[in-house]
Amino acid sequence: MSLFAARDIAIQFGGIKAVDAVTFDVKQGEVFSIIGPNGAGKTTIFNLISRIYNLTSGELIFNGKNVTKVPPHEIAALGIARTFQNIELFSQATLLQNLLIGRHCHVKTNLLSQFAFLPPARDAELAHREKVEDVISFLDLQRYRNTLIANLPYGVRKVVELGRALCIEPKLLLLDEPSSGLNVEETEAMAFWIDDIKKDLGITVIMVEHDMKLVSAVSDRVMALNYGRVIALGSPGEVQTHPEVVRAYIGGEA
Amino acid sequence: MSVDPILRVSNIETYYGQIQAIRSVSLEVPRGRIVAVLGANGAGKSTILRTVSGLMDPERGSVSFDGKDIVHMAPDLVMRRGMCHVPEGREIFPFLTVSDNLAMGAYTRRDIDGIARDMDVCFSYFPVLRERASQRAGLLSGGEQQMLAISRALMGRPKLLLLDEPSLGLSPILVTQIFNIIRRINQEQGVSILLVEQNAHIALKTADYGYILEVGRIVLQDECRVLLEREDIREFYLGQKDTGVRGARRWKRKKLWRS
Amino acid sequence: MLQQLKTTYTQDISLFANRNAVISYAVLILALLLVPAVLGEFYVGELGGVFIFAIAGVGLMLLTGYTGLVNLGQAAFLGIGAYTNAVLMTKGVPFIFTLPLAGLVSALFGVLLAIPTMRMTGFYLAIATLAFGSIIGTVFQKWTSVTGGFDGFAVPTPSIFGFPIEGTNGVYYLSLLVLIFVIWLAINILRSPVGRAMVAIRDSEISAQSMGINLSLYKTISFATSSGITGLAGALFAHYVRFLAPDSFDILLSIQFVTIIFVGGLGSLHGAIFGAMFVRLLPQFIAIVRDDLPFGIGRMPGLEPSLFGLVLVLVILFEPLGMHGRWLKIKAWLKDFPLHRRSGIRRQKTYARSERLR
Amino acid sequence: MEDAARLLQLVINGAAGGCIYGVIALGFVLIYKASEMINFAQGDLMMLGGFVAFSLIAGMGLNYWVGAALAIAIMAVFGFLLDSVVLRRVIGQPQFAVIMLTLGLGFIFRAAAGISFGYGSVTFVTPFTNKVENFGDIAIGQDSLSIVFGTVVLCAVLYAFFSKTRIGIAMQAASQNQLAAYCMGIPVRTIFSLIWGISAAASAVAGILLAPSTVLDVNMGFLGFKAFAAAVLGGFGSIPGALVGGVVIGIVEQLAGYYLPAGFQDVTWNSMLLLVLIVRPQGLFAETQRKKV
Repeated sequence: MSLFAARDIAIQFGGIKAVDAVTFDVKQGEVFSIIGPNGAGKTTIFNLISRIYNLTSGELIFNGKNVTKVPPHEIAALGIARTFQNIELFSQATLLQNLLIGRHCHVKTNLLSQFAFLPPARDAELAHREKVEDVISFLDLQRYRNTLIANLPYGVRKVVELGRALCIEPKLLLLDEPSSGLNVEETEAMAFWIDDIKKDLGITVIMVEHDMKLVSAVSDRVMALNYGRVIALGSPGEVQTHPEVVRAYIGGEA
Repeated sequence: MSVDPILRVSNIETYYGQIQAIRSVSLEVPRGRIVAVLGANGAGKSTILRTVSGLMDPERGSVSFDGKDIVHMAPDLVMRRGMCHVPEGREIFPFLTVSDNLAMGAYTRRDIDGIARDMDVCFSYFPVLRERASQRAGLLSGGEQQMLAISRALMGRPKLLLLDEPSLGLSPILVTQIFNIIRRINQEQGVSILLVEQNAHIALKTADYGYILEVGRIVLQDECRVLLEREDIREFYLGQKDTGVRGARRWKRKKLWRS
Repeated sequence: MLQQLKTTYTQDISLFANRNAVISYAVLILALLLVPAVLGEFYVGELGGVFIFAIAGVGLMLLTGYTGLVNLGQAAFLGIGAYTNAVLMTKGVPFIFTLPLAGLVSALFGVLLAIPTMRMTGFYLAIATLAFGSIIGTVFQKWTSVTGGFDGFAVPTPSIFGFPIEGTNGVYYLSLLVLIFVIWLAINILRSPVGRAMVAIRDSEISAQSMGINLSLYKTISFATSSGITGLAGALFAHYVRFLAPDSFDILLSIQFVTIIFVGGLGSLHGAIFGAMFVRLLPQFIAIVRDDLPFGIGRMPGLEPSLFGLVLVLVILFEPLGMHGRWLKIKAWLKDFPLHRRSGIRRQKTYARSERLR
Repeated sequence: MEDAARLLQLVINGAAGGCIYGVIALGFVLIYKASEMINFAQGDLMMLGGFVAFSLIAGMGLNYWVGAALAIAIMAVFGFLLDSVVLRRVIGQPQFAVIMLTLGLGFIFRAAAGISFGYGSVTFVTPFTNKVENFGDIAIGQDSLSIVFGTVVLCAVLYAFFSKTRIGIAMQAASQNQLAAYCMGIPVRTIFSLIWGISAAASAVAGILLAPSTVLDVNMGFLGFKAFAAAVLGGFGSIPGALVGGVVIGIVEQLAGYYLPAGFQDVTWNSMLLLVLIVRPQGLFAETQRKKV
């Protein structure tokens, strides 16, 4: 059964069709990768799913529900989390606070109880903290717990952003270029984590990525885009050898 | 050690606040060659370039460019001496048109004919920029912005080009294209290049000489073809382990005590 | 000083960092309670003024320091609180009701300001709030049937359950009480999800939204809390000055409030207190030393505002983290003494980029 | 007929007053365009310019034109130094720090002017004072005419400078990305000082033009806040926009003063400012673009 589906989604920016009639399904529990040249509309699809942009036409179905018109701040509560290409963390807060903000969509206590920090608020805080500690151990982030994000190296921030998304306890995780700026070793670690996220946590992943090695290592299916349109969709092997993908994206040499 | 390198960096140490980013780094760029600095994230690669071009001040050490000491010189003056830095992350002027961006690259020049000729050369390297010449640079895609940043640097007719992660976030085909052009710039215009890269594979293939940086220190340096043959480089920087990514299950540290 | 080892999660969210902090704050409060018994009325009055400005400072700190929303019209809320309190009291409403009502009415106006300014950022917000403040200021002047216009009116003496709160000491204790309450409230906010949401909005709106934070809701909450707290300060201010005139609540006062949080140090509650001390006590300090200054400098007109401006400029130039930041550095220096390395705090060059790309 | 003539008279007076707002706004816009800083002391620079011109002409007995030119030059140098000594240190810090810094500078300027020129109001007699040109039913003071003429010329010159010259474009480049500007060899620091010099000179022009139609006093800098409204209305960042915005504010203010009950004139600029920002939170015609994520 498909967890997420995009039906004929399209968006225009000043007459340019950034995404043009794209349709795809993502099955429960798979890692679905989107590849394509720069400017092909990959990140735009993420921005459509997380409702930062409004669709020009088409619809988005998540968990059997039409989410085309859901306001952007309600997407997380539905169970869709994302990371950003250039890292959008809360840089003047500690790692712990960043992850706790990831728990925001699970906050149930009312304002009054928070303002007075009544026992329900205190208990809820401790419960959130437990969840966050799970993520911290999962990603081996213990030693940075109380460090300001601004003082963390790039590679660690990338992992923190992944962790913040996991704190949402999502059903669907959108990863925007998880390996960009990471070296071989860090990319390998990222591959393991994506694999763990899929197998141990049972989270479905949609990933935009350029590193074909990472793509073929973790993906179940790959979709290739060019000029906002789908040019190939299938197993990593099939897509990588698809003539149009080779011509527009991978190039002759690789 | 070459006789008259265009750039000689000796024992520089640079701090970000209280954190020491690079520790006593020395390197050289021989005239007309491409030199690559490879290393992990946070190893201080960008800091080296920023220190060399004057964007950051080193705590100690010296940088000599074309025979002159340039340490503590303001970055715009360094550029006027013929060194151009293409910073990481496509630092373009988003609200200027592509051609105005290129014109700003030639800010220090007065020869109008030469500028026009060089603009044509840039367009011949990256034809897509010609199509977009009158568009605002902020509207370009990531790859196009990278092309613009490199072209804009060339407009200043540098003797030495500093390139910071030119492949970051680019599709494989664009990476190949950009590195082909880096080679061409080096061969056709004789520009010396100091390159900092994450993508060790393509950097070692493009460059003549390579330095390996780990936690702010240079640990290895050699001709690139030698580096490419080394077992440890193949394993840690090119990811060519026989086991493959999924081969062996990684040993994962699990913390056992937690309150 | 050793790094403290934490053994439970509760420690991270408790009101005080450790037992030492509990003791030192208790001593501080005790000392403040004894002040009127020791010092003269003048000093008690000045300290009371510091408390009132500190309350307003905490309010503005939540908005600007933690949510990242600039407000150059904060004086309007002080005025709304002051007039609400004083006008209701002249109508015979008891003080225990007018005080919270002053906060509530101010908070409502905060919401009123939040709604239209929701989508503004950066200096547009600064200018819009400035305009709002000056409109409210004009209303105070022209709405003579309520505010008495430029003639102003005397504020009745408050009483709680029949006990009149009289004189400088009364206002002093009342302000101290409200200040403690407001700090407690602010700490609660900051250790709760709502406070984290504020910080998230400050650091990255786009990613706050994708974490499920409703930007409009939390910006409104932040505005309402900030203006509500400032309204409380306004109610106390009315009793502090005893006579309300509309020109007290002008742009200059708003600038003073922003100075409080800026000089004190953005993003710290301590900063709001330090800043309030600075803003209130600097003029007094000048007044005390002015006669002793050489060459008649002390008798020059305009000495006070120029020194005020000068100190503000110097703080921004040399201590962008404010007095709180300087305090942390001094603590670090004491901790490392005598091994402190000066070079460690060298400031690297920074480069600004267009803030229009948002 | 009389109503129409009165209306026209109000519009003309408003436009002349609005031109002053426009010129001060021009100062904001120039600095904003080149460095994305907001100078809250712009109105105080105007006040200083007016006083410097006054003391040169009335105090030292210089010829009006010589004195005015000298005052403009002095203010240009002052602006240049202000940047190179003080403001340069906050380059790269958040916009808010700059706002606070310039607010602080405003205090110092006002106090400095008060100490050197006194806190009373002075009347500055110029060749345009109390001379009236009659066009049919309409009487226009030469002071108003000089304001309109001076403003339009200044605006045209600065517009051409900014959009056509190499250094003008370099100023825009420096505001958009300082790091890249440095890497291109653009002397960012000098350029910023230059723009502060130009901006202070423009404020001096405003002060000198305004002088004949009002009195000079230390607190006239608060006119700067009205100029904010002009700049916002014209879309912060557009030179002709600032002028248009100023004129619109000036005219509406005059009309509100005449046709609406007392008190409304005082809230014209701020109400218009709020209204514009509510409709267009990023300002009218502003060049903005969403950040890519």
